[in-house]
Amino acid sequence: MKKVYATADAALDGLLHDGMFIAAGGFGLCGIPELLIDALVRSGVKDLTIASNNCGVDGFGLGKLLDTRQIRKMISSYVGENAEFMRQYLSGELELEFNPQGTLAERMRAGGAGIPGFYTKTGVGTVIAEGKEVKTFDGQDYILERGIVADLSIVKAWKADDTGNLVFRKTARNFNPPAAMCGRVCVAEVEEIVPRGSLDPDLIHLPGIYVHRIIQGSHEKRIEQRTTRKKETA
Amino acid sequence: MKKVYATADAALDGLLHDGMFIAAGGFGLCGIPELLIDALVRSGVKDLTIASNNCGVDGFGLGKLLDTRQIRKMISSYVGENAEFMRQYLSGELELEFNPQGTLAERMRAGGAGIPGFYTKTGVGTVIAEGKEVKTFDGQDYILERGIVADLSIVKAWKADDTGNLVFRKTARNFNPPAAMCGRVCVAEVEEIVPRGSLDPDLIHLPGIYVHRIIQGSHEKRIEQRTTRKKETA
Amino acid sequence: MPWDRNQMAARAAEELEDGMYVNLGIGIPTLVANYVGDKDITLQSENGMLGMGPFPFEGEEDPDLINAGKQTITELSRTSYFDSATSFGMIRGGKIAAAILGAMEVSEEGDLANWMIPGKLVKGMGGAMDLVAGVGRVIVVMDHTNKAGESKVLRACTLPLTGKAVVDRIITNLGVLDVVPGGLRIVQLADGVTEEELRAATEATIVA
Amino acid sequence: MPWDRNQMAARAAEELEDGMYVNLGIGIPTLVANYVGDKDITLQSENGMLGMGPFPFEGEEDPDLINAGKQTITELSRTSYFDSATSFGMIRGGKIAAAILGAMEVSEEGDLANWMIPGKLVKGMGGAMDLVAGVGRVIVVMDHTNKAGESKVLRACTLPLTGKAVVDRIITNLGVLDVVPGGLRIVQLADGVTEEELRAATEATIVA
Repeated sequence: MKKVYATADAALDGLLHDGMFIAAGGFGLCGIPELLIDALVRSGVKDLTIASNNCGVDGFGLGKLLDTRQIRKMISSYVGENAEFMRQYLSGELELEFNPQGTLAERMRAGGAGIPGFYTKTGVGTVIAEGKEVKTFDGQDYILERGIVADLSIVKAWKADDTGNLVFRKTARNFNPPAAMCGRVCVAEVEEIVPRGSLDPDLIHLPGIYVHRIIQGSHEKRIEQRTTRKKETA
Repeated sequence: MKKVYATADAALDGLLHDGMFIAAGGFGLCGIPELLIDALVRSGVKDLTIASNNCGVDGFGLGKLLDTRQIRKMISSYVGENAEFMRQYLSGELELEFNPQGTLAERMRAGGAGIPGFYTKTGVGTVIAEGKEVKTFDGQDYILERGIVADLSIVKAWKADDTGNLVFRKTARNFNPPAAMCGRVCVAEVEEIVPRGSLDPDLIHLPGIYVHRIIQGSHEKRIEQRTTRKKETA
Repeated sequence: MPWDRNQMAARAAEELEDGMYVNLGIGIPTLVANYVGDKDITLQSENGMLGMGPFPFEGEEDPDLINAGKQTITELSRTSYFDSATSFGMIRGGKIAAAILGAMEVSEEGDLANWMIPGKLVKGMGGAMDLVAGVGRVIVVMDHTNKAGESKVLRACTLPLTGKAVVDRIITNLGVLDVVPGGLRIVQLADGVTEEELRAATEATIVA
Repeated sequence: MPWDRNQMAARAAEELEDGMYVNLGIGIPTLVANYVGDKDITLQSENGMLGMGPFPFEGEEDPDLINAGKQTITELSRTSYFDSATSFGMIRGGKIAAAILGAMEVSEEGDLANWMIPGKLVKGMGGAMDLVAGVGRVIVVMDHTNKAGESKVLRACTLPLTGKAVVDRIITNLGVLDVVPGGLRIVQLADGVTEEELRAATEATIVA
């Protein structure tokens, strides 16, 4: 069972259809599946619903799929970095479903774990609760949120072995594991594919069972807010 | 904020009361908090409700707390290794709540993650569903299971740093992370406490936020079913 | 002549396809691992491991490395470890392609009973209820009749259920049956077993 | 004279105790880190990190290491990384002792509005709703009035809520108020601010 593909385009071949639902890893521009997003642009697949915490920035990350009008709907917690997003949203071209960040992460994890619904305090008494079932546990109100199952997950990891075991690096892990879990099919892009047996089995962040196809490539890894401090001089 | 204690008894000091609810890590005799169980025996605390996948064996692990009649109720998925358990259960001295193994693990994880209830297919149409709410999602029935929050969690890890970051080893990880998550207070016993900074931050299995007290000690690590194969001779 | 345990295991192994992640129960299902041949199968142990290897050589047992039957095992180059919540997340979430399990009784509607005999010792369901509810395909391997010669393939189970309408295929010493609308369909007869013999040993409805 | 941003941050830092795990919001709350002194405080960044360190030295920025404000940061010897589901599990599960957040409006019942102004650009709530619902203690740090001089400490919020009855303590340029049954209780006045000044700038009910 060969999971390693030569290119992002090859890895997505046969998996795409208009109107499909994609879950994407990443937070801001950190840990985003850059190469697979580019391949989605090239594929021309359209009317996409994408669950992703953010929608990239103008001209980078998922923002590229806004420029080409391939996205019909976003499920996100924060979209403040993207002027084109706002333009399409305010003009009614783009649908937007806000999810609190933790609710979105848990919805992905739940969908991947066979949990169709769970209760949370997050959003009780706010617009997020509108239209959702409220249940009282031990005297406190909670709302019912649904698990997400996506047609396809696209994620970015640091390293993989050829069985799809993944390791992430620092805060680039973020939404990638839950996004991978909730996909019927998951394609991962990594910086390095290492030989089987070279990852410590105790230290694998996401077991290969969640990962169906893998590509290796080089990543721009753009920094959104470059903040630094000065070295104190003696 | 000092988390490291000298002994298991010291680490449990002030945390115990009769009738309390304890969540314990371990699967069979693998990855069980041996030293903390011994300290519970010495403490004499009684009428305990314990959520643990198993209840040890006669005279070892949680089985020691059966011998001393300190347990009032077990929440477990499998208790077949323990004659004293059966005797107390059949005579009505001990209460038993069977949970499917995955439901038990998820109930612990949910309790720790602020989720008071979740829906699962596991157990639908069986005795496990009796008295539980059934809800239909997308044409399929699911039952509502509750998150667990314990007064105290006791877990076993391989290594810790002094801030409580934990690393587990092989299948001794099992229920330890979810059990740790669901405790209002969590005490961990480890084989080695290492200096802060010597665990790779990317490779910590359970962040120290879940761990309030730590002890280091030596473990018997008894094997329940010693199965081997012969080396083929050339 | 009906199949023996090893022949049943070998037949069950034919159900497995290259690339599958599979969970094998205790008993005959454990033997299936001996018959997967060249196929690239990854075995899950629900206590928190993918890529379960064979028993260790004598003296190389590791108390931190056991399977769901609490037996000492080994790891492989593909192995990964994870906690129990994650493990059952992948089971419940349908990521395991197939489970091969033993049974006390199976019904024509695919109900499975394999965890409890009322009045006898009750050990618990362990992970069996999660497995039958969650995995992609549930294959039961068992003797067709009990020691008293009574059918274990029933119209309705008499024992408490592990899962309702969860079994896809039944492999017994007499042959292979699929759960289909209206009852069970005979897929294959064991070598030398006649359809009449299989029907006679089956209480459940057999269709077409 | 009312407190300035740094004085407000310094006052907020007094809320933090040794051993606490804390989440700091964007704006004035970020400055609180400068005033924790010797206290053993661990900062969470909700994108998946405990033990957030200061900004990197120039040239040492790592694109794989950012905080929830998408700024480049560094790690410490206590740092651990985890995924977003785990991160918000610890937030929702009450493992974070305190969150210090900015606000547009706070009500006397502890309602908080800090994510949306209808008719203006809507950026999203990010992790704010999860934080206010889950953490042990929610401390708001903000100016007492808006640029037009209108009170931001209200009987009822006019903007869409981030959370209902979630705020424990409000620290403004004029002083410190606690949310108690019936309204707000004055805990402290900023240096040189009179109770009358604070009451005049507050629309909410002040009790006792």
